[in-house]
Amino acid sequence: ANELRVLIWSEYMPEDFMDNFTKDTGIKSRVELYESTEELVAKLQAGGVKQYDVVVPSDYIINTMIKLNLLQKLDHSKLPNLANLEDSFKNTAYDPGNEYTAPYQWGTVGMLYNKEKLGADYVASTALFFDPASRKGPVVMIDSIREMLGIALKYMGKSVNTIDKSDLKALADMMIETKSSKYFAGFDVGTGGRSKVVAGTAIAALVYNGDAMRAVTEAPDKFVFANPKEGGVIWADNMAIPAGAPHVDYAHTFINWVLDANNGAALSNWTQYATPNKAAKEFITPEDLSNPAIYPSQETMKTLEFITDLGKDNRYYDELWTMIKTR
Amino acid sequence: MFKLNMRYKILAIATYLFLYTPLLAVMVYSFNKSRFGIHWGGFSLDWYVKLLHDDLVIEACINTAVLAVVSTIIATILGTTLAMGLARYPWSKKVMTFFDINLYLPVVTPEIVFAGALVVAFTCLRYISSIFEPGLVTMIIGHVTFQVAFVALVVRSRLASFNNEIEEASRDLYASNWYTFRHVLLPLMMPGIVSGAMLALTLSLDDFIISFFTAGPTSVTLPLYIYGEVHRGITPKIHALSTVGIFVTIALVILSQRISSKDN
Amino acid sequence: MKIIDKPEILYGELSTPRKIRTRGLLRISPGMLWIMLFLSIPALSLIVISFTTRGAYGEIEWVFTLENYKRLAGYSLFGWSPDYLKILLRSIIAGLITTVVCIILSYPLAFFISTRDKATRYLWLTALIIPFWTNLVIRTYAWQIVLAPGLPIAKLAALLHLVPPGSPLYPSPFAVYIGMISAFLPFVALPLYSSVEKLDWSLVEAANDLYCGKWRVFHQAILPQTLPGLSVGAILTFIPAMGMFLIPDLLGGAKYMLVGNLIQQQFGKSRDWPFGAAVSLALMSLTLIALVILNRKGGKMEML
Amino acid sequence: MDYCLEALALHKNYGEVKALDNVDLRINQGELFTLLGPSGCGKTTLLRIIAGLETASDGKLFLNGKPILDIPANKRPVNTIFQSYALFPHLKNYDNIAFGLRSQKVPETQIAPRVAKMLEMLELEKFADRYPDQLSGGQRQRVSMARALICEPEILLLDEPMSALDAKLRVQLQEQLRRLQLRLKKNFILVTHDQEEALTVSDRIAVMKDGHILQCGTPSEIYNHPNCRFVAEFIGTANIFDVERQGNLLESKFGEFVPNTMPEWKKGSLVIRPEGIRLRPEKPAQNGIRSRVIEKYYRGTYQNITLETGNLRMRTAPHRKIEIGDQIWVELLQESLVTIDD
Amino acid sequence: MDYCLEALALHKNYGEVKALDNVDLRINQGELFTLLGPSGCGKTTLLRIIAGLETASDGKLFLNGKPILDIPANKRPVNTIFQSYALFPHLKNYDNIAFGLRSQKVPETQIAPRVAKMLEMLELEKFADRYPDQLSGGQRQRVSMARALICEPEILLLDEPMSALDAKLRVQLQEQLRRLQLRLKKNFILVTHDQEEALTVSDRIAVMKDGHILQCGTPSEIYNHPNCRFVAEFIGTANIFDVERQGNLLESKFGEFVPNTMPEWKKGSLVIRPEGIRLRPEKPAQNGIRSRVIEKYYRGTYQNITLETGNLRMRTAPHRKIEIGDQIWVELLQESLVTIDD
Ligand SMILES: Nc1ncnc2c1ncn2[C@@H]1O[C@H](COP(=O)(O)OP(=O)(O)OP(=O)(O)O)[C@@H](O)[C@H]1O
Ligand SMILES: Nc1ncnc2c1ncn2[C@@H]1O[C@H](COP(=O)(O)OP(=O)(O)OP(=O)(O)O)[C@@H](O)[C@H]1O
Ligand SMILES: NCCCCNCCCN
Ligand SMILES: [Mg+2]
Ligand SMILES: [Mg+2]
Repeated sequence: ANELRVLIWSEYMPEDFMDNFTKDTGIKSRVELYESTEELVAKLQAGGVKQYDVVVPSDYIINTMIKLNLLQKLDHSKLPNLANLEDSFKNTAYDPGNEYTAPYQWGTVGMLYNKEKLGADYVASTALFFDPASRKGPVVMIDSIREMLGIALKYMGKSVNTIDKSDLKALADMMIETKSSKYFAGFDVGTGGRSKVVAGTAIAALVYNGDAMRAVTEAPDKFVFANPKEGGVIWADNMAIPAGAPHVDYAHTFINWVLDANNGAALSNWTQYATPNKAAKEFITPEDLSNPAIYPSQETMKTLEFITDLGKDNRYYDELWTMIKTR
Repeated sequence: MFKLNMRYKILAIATYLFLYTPLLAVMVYSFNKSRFGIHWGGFSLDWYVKLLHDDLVIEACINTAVLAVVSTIIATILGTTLAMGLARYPWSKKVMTFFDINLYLPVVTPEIVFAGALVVAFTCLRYISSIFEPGLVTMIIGHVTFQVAFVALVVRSRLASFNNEIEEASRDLYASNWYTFRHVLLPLMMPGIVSGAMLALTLSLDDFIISFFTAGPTSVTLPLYIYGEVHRGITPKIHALSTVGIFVTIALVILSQRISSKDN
Repeated sequence: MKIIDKPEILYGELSTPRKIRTRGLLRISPGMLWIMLFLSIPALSLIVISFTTRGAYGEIEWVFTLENYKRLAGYSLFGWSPDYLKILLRSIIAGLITTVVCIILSYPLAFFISTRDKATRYLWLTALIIPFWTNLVIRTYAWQIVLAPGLPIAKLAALLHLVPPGSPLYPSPFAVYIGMISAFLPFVALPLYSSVEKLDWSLVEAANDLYCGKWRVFHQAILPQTLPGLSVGAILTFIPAMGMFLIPDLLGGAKYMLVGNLIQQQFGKSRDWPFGAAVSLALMSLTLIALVILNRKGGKMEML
Repeated sequence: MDYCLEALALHKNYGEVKALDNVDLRINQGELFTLLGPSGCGKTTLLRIIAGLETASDGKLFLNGKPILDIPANKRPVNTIFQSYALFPHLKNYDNIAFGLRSQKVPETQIAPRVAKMLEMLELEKFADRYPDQLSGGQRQRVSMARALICEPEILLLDEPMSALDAKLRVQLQEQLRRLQLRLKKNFILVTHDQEEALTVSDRIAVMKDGHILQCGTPSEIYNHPNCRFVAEFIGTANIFDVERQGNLLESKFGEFVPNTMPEWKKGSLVIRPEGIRLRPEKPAQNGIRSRVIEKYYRGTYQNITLETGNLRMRTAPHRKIEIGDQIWVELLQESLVTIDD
Repeated sequence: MDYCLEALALHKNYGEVKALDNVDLRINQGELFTLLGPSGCGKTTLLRIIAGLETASDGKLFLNGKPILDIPANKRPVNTIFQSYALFPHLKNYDNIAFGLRSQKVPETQIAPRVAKMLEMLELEKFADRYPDQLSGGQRQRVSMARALICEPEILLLDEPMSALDAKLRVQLQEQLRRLQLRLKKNFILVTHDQEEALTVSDRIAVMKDGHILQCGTPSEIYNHPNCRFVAEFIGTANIFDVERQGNLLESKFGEFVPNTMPEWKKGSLVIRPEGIRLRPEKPAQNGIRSRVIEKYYRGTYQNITLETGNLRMRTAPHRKIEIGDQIWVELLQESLVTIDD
């Protein structure tokens, strides 16, 4: 069918977002969802590369996707709104000069927890997960390889991108111990962990900040999102066009449309993720702008780390993950 | 006659309860007002209303039905001719073994391995033609691949159950090949064909894995949709959808029993 | 096959062997080629893939190696640990336990149904088929509700100090088994029922007549007669249970992964086809071994 | 008073159906007793009650003077040979035969010689290592017999043991059964609906119908002196006419007959077996009928001839050459005429 | 030369097995011809070749003088009644009967009266609307007969049509079959391994063994004058002794016998049917044997008595009262003695 096909994370745009896009451009659209970066790549590799027009991969996976010939270059002439971006997002480490991607949203991986269960003055710490003595109730961890392991490495005081074998071995041991704890309530995708905390099935979960914030906004006296004091993962999601996209024109139109100041603000106001769009900032809900859970403070920023592509060494994390899950 | 010990009777009924508890839970919670968890927030039909207005759900329903019906029709035709070819010709032992292995392979291959094999197959075939891009076509192909074997096995055993004399009697009574096929073989095979088709339909409706690995953006089916939603946190909308699914199943079961009891 | 083409009569038709074979091949080809193209040949190609190498980014590199099998045997980047062997073993155990429990529950069920009178028997049977036909995704996630904290079962478990209060009973091995048993029970109960229905009661009477106690009656007169249904049920349960992906995924989380999940992960997120192929072949081999054993125990493939 | 088995006023109801209706039965020591009757008359039911496989609704049952209705099947010294033989298909014949001893926990050292003896007695040595489905019907029957006899039951019950066999084999096995019983001097109760079988092998026969026992006696009593029309018709071929007593003649629409002994009644039936009928060249002194041959079948050892006498057809088995259409004289031998009160 | 069917040197091999081995057969117009023989002798094979359901390996086959081996089954004016009846289970009896006409595209208006006639002739009117599985065995056989006869075949082939029925029904249907054939004056070829059936219904019988025809003749020819030991033993009960010719006596180890006509040979066999044997109060003039009764069975219409004479056992069916152990005189009637060259 003649429509724009977007493959994107779940709960990553307001409900009327695509309708507005259609209203503005006359282009019909269809949205399909995924829950993790790896799932996205697997989907594209399994034939999706010719099925979708826009995908929203995260920073560290972009290099992999380029290497696998899954992405095509952007035609900047069709993207005047690239100018709206923050300067830091015009020249990122993972895609200098926005050759393949344009940023969508950015955020962190942190803790959503139930204040009623943990106390009002609880200071978010991943010890709740990893330290046997600090465990207090069922917790959900995030089903995302690099981010989950990254957070665990941060708890250990290591870099999220380490390839030191002994560090990794220790990481595995810690994860396996955590997993075998009676408080471990499973690995869930971000929204899934969020739902479990909201449903009362778990007292805390490792989730993406925006997903958590929407729950927090609904019940601010019950739920809190915070970046753990040990540090966490920061990330940016980016719009990109698969190599075999059937409607490259629509894709550019869409990306440009998202980069529009108003649309960008509408997006972030709903998702409650941070916007990379400088021009949009003025339309962003002021409370969000000042919310450290969405726009972390400078000090917090120092504790956060970007995940990077490790090339051949990605394999360590893959095998480690398989090992942890299967134990 | 034989009388069943009370203890076993209770155990049997408890087993039924065990089978139905989850289904009942789904039904009950489909009327729950509150969005998350098992906290009962009051009775509500909202979720059913929401279903009706969800284009994705409706599309998933249509996809599920199209996939099941189309694959069943193809598999029934292929499976029936295959069964006739197998049962009605004196294949040598070696040839027959080869056929049998292929026929039983879809039956005994673990689904997940089957799915892996299909992923490999389609990845290669995609170089040949774009119809193998993920989507309804590949899903149908995947489903037919296991359905056809089941249909063929059921029809073949049906064919084996009536002896050659029936067919000889038909020739003896001046019937040509076509007349024999149309008026003797086909009607006699019919119960087998119908139950084979029913089995194929069930298998298609019950499948998740094969669909999971072969679906494309426009071919999401109900099980896939539900699976995705379950990972994001179950909501009463999913319960409502599942409840509808359960009732469709009940209707199908009753319908198929009607058909098969007529056949006998 | 050499064919002397002289008139021959088959099923009453005067024809020649060649004509008949041509017609037979014509009928067999579409279905057979379909299966071969989409299953047999790809399954064979898994063997080849299992010897290739995963590239840095998840592509297949045509460098042939035994690496994947070594990894399967436990040699990982972090030294030897028999994780994958354990997972295979765990899958076998899961298949076995599921099968055995289903069999134990199916006997009373089958006898219960077969002793109902004609009119209600049909209803009970239908009641057994309905869950059997309901999609597995629905049946499985439904347990997530039943096992949720705050509902009686979880409360009871908490009361018994089996789980911390407020915890769900899933993900856990227990939840996986609950899910597996409820999913496969009808697969055993239905064939067993058809065996029980055909049961020659005179053998039971003969056993009674020949001074047997209860257990001996079951063992000598009922078990052998129901063995055909039982082995069909066992095949229909053990093999898919061993390779099950969905139930451990939804109810086991990472706490009770089976080989099916491992394979899914390789073809999915890990994008490691070569290793996925190796694990698939391991599972396939286990399946074939199980089939051979069950076949010997009296199961007939024809009854599937 | 030393009946082997005694049943008093046995009743068995299945819902509305009275399968057994006040059955009295006395079986002597060491006899081969046969229950004979049409399908559904309650033979199997009676046998199963004796075996303990079915409860009685009412009545008493004594085995060697002791009441046994309360003893479960697996404790009664009674064994059954089932119609289908009910051999355990998964056991070799040896193990089938040893089955009853093993379930009684008889030590294996004692079992072996007893099985060997049985195998020998029933000429089954060659088949000990085979499975039942590798035997012919007759061999299976013998295994089933061995399996029951090895337990040395007080009574051996046989429920239509030959009905599944073909005619030739049936005759052979009937003879074998009889010889075996004579040799063992055991009690056998045989159920059958085959009249010839009953006449051939039994010491005594009980003829049953609708849950009742109609007549009980030796084969020749039952054959030659049926006590009612049903028994006369059920056993062998019988010609039966309605007759009315006129002085010391019995009058029928085919003529007047003089029976051996005059009955009490006024209206009744006269029964005559085919072999009580003789063809005569001319009118016999008494009990003669003149008739025309309308059908004949050659049956090897004899011809079956159907005569037409008004509406009445009779069968006779003569050796003379007769053609269809011949007019012949027939005599009903006086000593063969049996009178029956309806 | 107006044979209805003529087979010349027919052969049929299944691999090594010679199912038919040089069979010659001539069947006259309008006769009920029976193929009789033990299991596996090739009866069915011969019938199927006639029907066109099997090819012959060699030989010729003529129907009313025309060769038919190259004509496919659905073009031969021959119909078969299969042992299992092979009724189409999905068709009502009416449609089963109409099948042959419909497949020949006879207009429906002609079919209806013909089916009606058939239904009437075979007394099946009531069952027209039922399905075959709602009929008893005998009724099914009649439907199958109607289905074949409606096509007015030159020859009706019947492959053991009674073997699935119980004894009583079998006798009834044999008579019915014979009457029908006499009425229609059609050619019937009947296959059976039941000797009594063959003797009862046939005009002529061919006795087969191992793919050969041993003897062909009327029932009484075959019964009374078997041409070989096999035929004598296969049909009816026969006593057979080895004898040696000594002048005009035939000598056996039981004594000397005088046959009707002296055989050519020196050593051979003497055959006598049970009904050719008479009990005598004292030594008969010739062909007498003295012997002791060792077994007797009461069989309703007659007693079966086994005599012991050395190793030889004979059966006879007398009416006199005899007890086991009695010493008796027996005469072998001269006219019943048949001599056979082995
Ligand atoms: N379990 C049962 N429930 C109801 N009626 C029964 C049952 N068993 C037997 N009957 C009825 O009881 C009557 C006697 O049955 P039984 O089996 O004793 O007959 P039978 O003389 O052995 O007949 P057959 O020669 O056919 O075996 C029949 O009318 C039968 O229908
Ligand atoms: N299709 C076949 N292949 C091989 N051998 C066959 C086949 N059909 C028949 N035979 C053999 O041919 C011989 C004659 O078989 P046929 O069926 O004609 O016997 P029959 O006289 O009809 O026996 P029955 O009374 O048992 O039906 C047998 O030895 C049989 O084993
Ligand atoms: N529900 C939307 C979640 C989007 C989160 N993206 C995170 C990417 C981290 N790699
Ligand atoms: Mg009975
Ligand atoms: Mg035959």
